[in-house]
Amino acid sequence: MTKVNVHVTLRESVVDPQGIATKEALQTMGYNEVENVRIGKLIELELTGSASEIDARVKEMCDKLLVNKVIEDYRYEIGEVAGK
Amino acid sequence: MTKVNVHVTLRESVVDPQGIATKEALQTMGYNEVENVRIGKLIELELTGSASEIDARVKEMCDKLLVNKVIEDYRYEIGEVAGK
Amino acid sequence: MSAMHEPNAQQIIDEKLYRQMGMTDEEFDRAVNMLGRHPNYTETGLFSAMWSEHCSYKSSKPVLRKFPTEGARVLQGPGEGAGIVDIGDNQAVVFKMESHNSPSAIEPFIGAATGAGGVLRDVFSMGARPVALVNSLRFGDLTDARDRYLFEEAVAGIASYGNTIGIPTVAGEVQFDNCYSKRPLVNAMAVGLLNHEDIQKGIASGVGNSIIYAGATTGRDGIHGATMSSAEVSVEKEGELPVMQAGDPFLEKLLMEACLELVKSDALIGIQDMGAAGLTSSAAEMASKAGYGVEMNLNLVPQREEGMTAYEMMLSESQERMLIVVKKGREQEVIDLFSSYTINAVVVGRVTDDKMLRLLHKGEVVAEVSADALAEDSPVYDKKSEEPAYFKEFQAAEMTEPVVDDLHATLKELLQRPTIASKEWIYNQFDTQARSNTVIAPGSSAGVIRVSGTTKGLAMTADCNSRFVYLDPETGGKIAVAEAARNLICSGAEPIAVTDCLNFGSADKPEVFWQFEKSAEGISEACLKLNAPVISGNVSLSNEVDGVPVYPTPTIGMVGIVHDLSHVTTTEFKNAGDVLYVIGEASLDFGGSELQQMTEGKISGRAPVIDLDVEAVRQKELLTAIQTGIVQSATDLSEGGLAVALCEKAFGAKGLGAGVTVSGSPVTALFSETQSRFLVSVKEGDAEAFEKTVTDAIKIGVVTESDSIVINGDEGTLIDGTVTELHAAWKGAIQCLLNSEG
Amino acid sequence: MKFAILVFPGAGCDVDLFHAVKNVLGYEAEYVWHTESGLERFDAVLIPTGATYGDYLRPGALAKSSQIIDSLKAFANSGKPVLGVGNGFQILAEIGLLPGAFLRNKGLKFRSGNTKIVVDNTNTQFTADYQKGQELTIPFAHEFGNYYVDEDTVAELKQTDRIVFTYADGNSDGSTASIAGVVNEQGNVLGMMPLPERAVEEIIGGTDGLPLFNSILKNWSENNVCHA
Ligand SMILES: Nc1ncnc2c1ncn2[C@@H]1O[C@H](COP(=O)(O)OP(=O)(O)O)[C@@H](O)[C@H]1O
Ligand SMILES: [Mg+2]
Repeated sequence: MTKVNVHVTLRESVVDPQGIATKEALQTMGYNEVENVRIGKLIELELTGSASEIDARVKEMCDKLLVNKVIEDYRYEIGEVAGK
Repeated sequence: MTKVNVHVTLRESVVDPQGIATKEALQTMGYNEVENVRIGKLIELELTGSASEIDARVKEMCDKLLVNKVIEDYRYEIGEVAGK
Repeated sequence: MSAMHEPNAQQIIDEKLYRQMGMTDEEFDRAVNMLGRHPNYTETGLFSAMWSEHCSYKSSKPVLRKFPTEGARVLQGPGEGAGIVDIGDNQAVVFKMESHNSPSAIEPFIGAATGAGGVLRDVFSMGARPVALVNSLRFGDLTDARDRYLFEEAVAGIASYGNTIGIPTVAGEVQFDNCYSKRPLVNAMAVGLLNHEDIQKGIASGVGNSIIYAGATTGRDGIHGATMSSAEVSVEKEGELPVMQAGDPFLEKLLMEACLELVKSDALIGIQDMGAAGLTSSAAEMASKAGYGVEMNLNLVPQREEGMTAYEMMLSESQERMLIVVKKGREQEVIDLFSSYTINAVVVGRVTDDKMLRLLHKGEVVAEVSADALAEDSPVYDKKSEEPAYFKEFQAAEMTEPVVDDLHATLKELLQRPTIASKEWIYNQFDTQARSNTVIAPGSSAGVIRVSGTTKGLAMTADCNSRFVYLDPETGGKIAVAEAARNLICSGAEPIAVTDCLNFGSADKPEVFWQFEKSAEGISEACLKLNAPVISGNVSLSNEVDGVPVYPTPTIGMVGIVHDLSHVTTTEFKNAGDVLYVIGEASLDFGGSELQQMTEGKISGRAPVIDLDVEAVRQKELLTAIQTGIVQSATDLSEGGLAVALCEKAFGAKGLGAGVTVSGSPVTALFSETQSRFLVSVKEGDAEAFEKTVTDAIKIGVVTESDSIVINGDEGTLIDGTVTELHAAWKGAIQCLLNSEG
Repeated sequence: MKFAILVFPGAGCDVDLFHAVKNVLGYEAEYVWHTESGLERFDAVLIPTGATYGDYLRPGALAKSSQIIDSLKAFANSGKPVLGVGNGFQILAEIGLLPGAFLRNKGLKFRSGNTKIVVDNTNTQFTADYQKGQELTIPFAHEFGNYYVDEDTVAELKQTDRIVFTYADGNSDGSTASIAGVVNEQGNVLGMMPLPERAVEEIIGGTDGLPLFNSILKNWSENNVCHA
């Protein structure tokens, strides 16, 4: 089994109201060192299949379903074989 | 400026309805190799302040606000100094 | 693009760069003439945005002038953020409908959400507290995956914005037809209430008064949204994705509360939201309307991104921003007011007496253009209009009845058509009861909210059967208005005014422009006849996919007054034993009907005839009967005709059925979409009084205790089904379609 | 008896509670803005629904940064009644006054309408006016109505009789043990996802929520007879 972590983030020029509100809350709580917060998604996939294919297949899944490219960017890491 | 990526995931014992729906959608699209999908959050922080303090401060932010430990786990990576 | 790389005036001419901004050569020449010199890049941007169809109505103005806009109750007609109508007791209702079609075709969730957000700002910038949302939606028939995605996401987007800001959605409509495949229509309507003394306008007057910018920061999002929404969208070539302007309902809620507090202050001179063409349109329009000028220093504009140019700032369509004019010397108290809601507000300029829109950036004057030239003196086109060939053909066609072999199966299939099926899948996602004023939530003919502190209510609805409009724009326009009024009447309300959203294909096509003109004529006539002037609206042209226009869809949003909440009436049956009446007889009206589309796969022929005199009389009589308290339930007959309306009445919570008898051709009696008809239940003891009040009422049967719908014809039973079976088919149909593959 | 209605930024439905308590029931009610502190002058605190802070990060989470939270905790510890409905319940869970947390509805979509709930415990100051086992029809509206508590906590909640309402119609959105409302150990803090304040008038939502507010009042009158 292979584990893939897909990091989905909002494109830079898209406003992130969640991030802004979270930043403000952190600042109110005294964390004034926080300059910026952006909130994205972390999609963890567990896949069977040959390691050689995984890269292309995951890219396809991202493009077709997991990521909305109008507003989001993504990157992923193909991880270790999950040990169980 | 330091960049910290906080990965927030649902705890293992918690059912992830969104993850299940996404897995099913991927399988319907023919990605039968997908065994499991979990959807979490990726919180990207940009912080000022001394590197030595950051670790402890981020942990505090997670515990106090960013993460709800009843349902979520987290880990974070303190990243490179953002170049701008 | 940074200022350094911005093309200069000569390059703009040489390379005809204005064309990329949607301006024609003639329009550019006109701008040059008005300016008396060649515009720089920023100025060209100002002209192109303000002279886009979306902001200037340059193609539609001559047609819109025909709408009746006056009436005893009208306090503010078209021209401001929203229209205002008096409802007595020193209160007024404020409403407006807006399209968000292009953004919704690209990113449906955000597109639909910001549509709701924008129209809410239109309403609260008039000084009114928004009390309800309504929407009108059009999608392909859900057999295509992209259409299912667009539909699901657009609904979720509207829900997200409305639910988060805490304003109930109480009514709406949706039609599914493949003419909207990949080109959905998303129209949002907001309704607000205010006291007369709180009415605000978007004006910038009084030399030396300050211009305050309040709300979200300005980013590079939505630049040229106004021109984009006036053009056909070709979906997604990678790398060319426009930057969507995402919405922030949380910020809007704070902004709304701050603005509603501000309208009570005498420091306020004028207020307008930054909608299409953002800072440009709000500044130019406020100056032009007041007959003053505005000077702004763009360095002071709160910016989200680094290195923004004047051009980018002026054309950004970042959401949740307001432009406010306050009395000189009173700036700080206004800034403090906003800051108490954690909203950023800053002085960015002042009112001048020279009628110019002057922009400073980095110590230089970067634009200096007459405000009137931008806001008032846009070109106006008399577009070519031509009757399309199909129209003659359809008018000449012989009227026929669709071929049906199994009446029961046909009824069931009709109930599963997404346009007719239960819309629960949609409105269950909306908080329909927020603010505790919703008397009728979605599911009946119109939504009704109470006007707190009074015994009155406001009813609202959106309607347009675009198939009829396509077959015969003038008739279809009349029907849209009449149907909206019927939905209000059936709920116990007197219609008082109309907002509209005119969704059409490209006005450069003479056939499309003809549809536009003709439907506007029909709308005007019906509004006059039914006493409901047009007080606000919106035009959306260029709704096309691959050069094919969508059906002409002039959506009518209508608001009515329920004079006493005890008049509120709903669709569903109330008691077994009640007598059932149909008002008006069926005739051979299948052109554009749901049955025709279903059986033939396309529409053709003549749209149903509508006689507005008959319509007005029936509406008046039915409302009188309702107000006398002798009507238990009422609904109008629309898609699917009598049989479908009868089922919908039985699908209420009470578990009642019906037994009725009809005469004439079974298919016509059951499914014809003849206009100006209603289905009403009345207590037996009130039957006589009802017949006296409503001239064209025909007794057809009774409400029964049973789980059955029985319709008898001249020669025996036509339909004999269980409510349970039919209800299940109707209720689950949309979910079923969404589960399908392909 | 005097009710405080807490107002956090972005809350939309503070007006619903205010209307129910003040206009329909005729009690004294006052809005308290999130930047205030000190709730001692009130006899009960109500936390409305609506999307405070836009429901961003997690519903109810950002309210943790509000100044009023310390006063709210102190008020709850003093034993006076605190009721959180919808988003108010989510806030109470986030700040730890009630157990559990909220996940997205099992169906993944926002849902609203009427739901049927059963009164499981009439032994609280919020439910004394109901019958045990009584079925109520109450409006609801939420996207994160899927209440989660772990197994041990459910067992404890059951054992200590702290589950006050459960969903009767299978419309639980995935909530553990169909829980619709719980109280804290002391029994003075109630959180529930259905919205009783929207069920206090026949013309709007029915009247099944009335006894809840009346129970609070009755309990207060019994304990404050000498000041009355
Ligand atoms: N998009 C929508 N949003 C909210 N409510 C809707 C929507 N579409 C339909 N509804 C509601 O569903 C019910 C049925 O709609 P519809 O079939 O269009 O009614 P009618 O034929 O009487 O105009 C109405 O109460 C309407 O308000
Ligand atoms: Mg109707």
